[in-house]
Amino acid sequence: MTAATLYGLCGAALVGLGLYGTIVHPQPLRKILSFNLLGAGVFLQFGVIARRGAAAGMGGDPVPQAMVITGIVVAFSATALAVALVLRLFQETGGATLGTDPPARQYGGEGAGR
Amino acid sequence: MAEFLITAAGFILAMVALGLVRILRGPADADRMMSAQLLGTGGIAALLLLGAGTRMPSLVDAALTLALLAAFAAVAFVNSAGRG
Amino acid sequence: MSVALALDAGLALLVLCVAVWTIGAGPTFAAVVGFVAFGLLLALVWVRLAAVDVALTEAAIGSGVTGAVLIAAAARLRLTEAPSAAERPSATLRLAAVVLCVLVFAGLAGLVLYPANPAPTLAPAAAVHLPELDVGNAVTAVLLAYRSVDTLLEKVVLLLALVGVWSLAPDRFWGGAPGILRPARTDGALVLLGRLLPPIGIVVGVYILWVGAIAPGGAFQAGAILAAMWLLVMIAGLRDPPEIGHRWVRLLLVAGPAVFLAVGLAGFALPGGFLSYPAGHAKPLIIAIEAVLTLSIAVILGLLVAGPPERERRR
Amino acid sequence: MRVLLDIAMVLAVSAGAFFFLAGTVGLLRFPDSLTRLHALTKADNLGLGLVVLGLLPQADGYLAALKLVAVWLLAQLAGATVSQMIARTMRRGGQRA
Repeated sequence: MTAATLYGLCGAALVGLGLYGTIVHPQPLRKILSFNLLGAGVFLQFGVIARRGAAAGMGGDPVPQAMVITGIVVAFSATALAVALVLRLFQETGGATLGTDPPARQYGGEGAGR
Repeated sequence: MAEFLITAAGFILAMVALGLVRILRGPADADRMMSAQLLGTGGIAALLLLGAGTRMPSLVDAALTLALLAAFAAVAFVNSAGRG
Repeated sequence: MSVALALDAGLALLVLCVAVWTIGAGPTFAAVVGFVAFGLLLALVWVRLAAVDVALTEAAIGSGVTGAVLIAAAARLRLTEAPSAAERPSATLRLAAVVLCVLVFAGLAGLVLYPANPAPTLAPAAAVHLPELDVGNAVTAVLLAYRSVDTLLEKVVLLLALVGVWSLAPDRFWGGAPGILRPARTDGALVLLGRLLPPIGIVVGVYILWVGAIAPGGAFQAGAILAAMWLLVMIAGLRDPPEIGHRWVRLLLVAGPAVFLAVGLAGFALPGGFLSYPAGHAKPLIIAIEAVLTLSIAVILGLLVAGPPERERRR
Repeated sequence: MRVLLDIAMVLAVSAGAFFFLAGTVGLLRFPDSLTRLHALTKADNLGLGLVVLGLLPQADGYLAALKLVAVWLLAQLAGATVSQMIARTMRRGGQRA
């Protein structure tokens, strides 16, 4: 058992946990959180592959590491966009739900319902 | 000596991780924030010790970044708690 | 070596526990604080995986800036928690989700336990051209030379996300200033922090950018630090958030990608084509691109956290 | 000399680790939020301070030592202001916030 294997299993478990939360949580903000956990698990897989590719005097393969850095920044921008969407939903409807029922506080009459 | 430093890092990490039970128990949001703050300081200490123990001087830069942003989450918390 | 392995096992277990808490916690705020702690622990994991560049990015962006966005959002959405949480999916769906997640976990775990042998690596290929570039940090070389088109496109993704956030503003606020940061009350300690920390933060940011050529660091990490300092000044009420219609805001936003693209197009004059650097001038060009990128990243990240405009534009 | 410095380091780092232990015990066992805040600041200041003190002689060069001290000072600043702010938030919102 090496450290890379340990963290690889940890990352695999994070992907599973994050996927579960993303599916099951009804609150959008919790879904966003879970999705970030899932992403972290995927990044860890990259990190493990990089660690195993240690060569040429480097502690890890720099290519997957650079991809993870790009990934973290993109994940942040996606998170910020998603949070802004949820907040806007809250402003418009007074609720933050992804349910199929029309939101509790209607604001326009026809068109807002389904 | 390296073994001692790594053990110390692990010990401090274990201690502040124990403090995370406060996130579980609360009861107030302020208590939760405090345990995150403690984890931040412990993480900085662990980074410094690991940096010395594994001969990675660049870890001090990581600790510097963490120390710089240590207050950031708490500031966001205080700001949002103030508005209810 | 067993001490280090014990540390690794403990750290992995801790990360999993905090992740379980983040998924399972009742109050959303508790879950968000759990996520901030998770980001911090993840930074330590990256250190243990010998990826200090990633650890720096995770510490600055994953824990710091993302944490601020989520904490603010959790506080705003507090009232919606109870009605929303009532919509739990049925037991069947949850069971199906568990089965799916276990299958995904098992698949990934299999890949981890039975990896390709020998492990694939591009490290030697990356090392060969480092002397030509005169850049000591291989990750910086990958980001700004070997795979620079990825980095360029990533900047475009950041800009698109910002345009997406802005487009959520009601029409009457278009071109105005974001409002999420306005402090509820002035707090003496916060003002002190807002005055003392940013000058130090700017120095550290420039240092992280500069050292990125030879050691872990670089434009992303420096940009995130600068963004955090800017946000701190705005939260402390020392400066108002800028109106998004201002010309200098727009200019700063596109400066980084524009300079990057200009250097890239100039590469057509060389044998290498798009985004190739003239021999002997790679390092100054990379540093120049990084410096402008850092400014753009800082402004984009700061405005992403600040959210859509919530005030009318002053004429 | 080398041995003396090593002993000093072991002592200082151990003392620092002890303060982290004390901070955690306080955070878990003290009865209310304000006393827990008190425990937290001890770990922040003394725990990290002693660890930095122990590592100072090991640092290679003045610049590295300066960075170590800077880390401690920054953590001090963050800890001091954050505990002020958290305490004020608690006083304003009662025990709820």
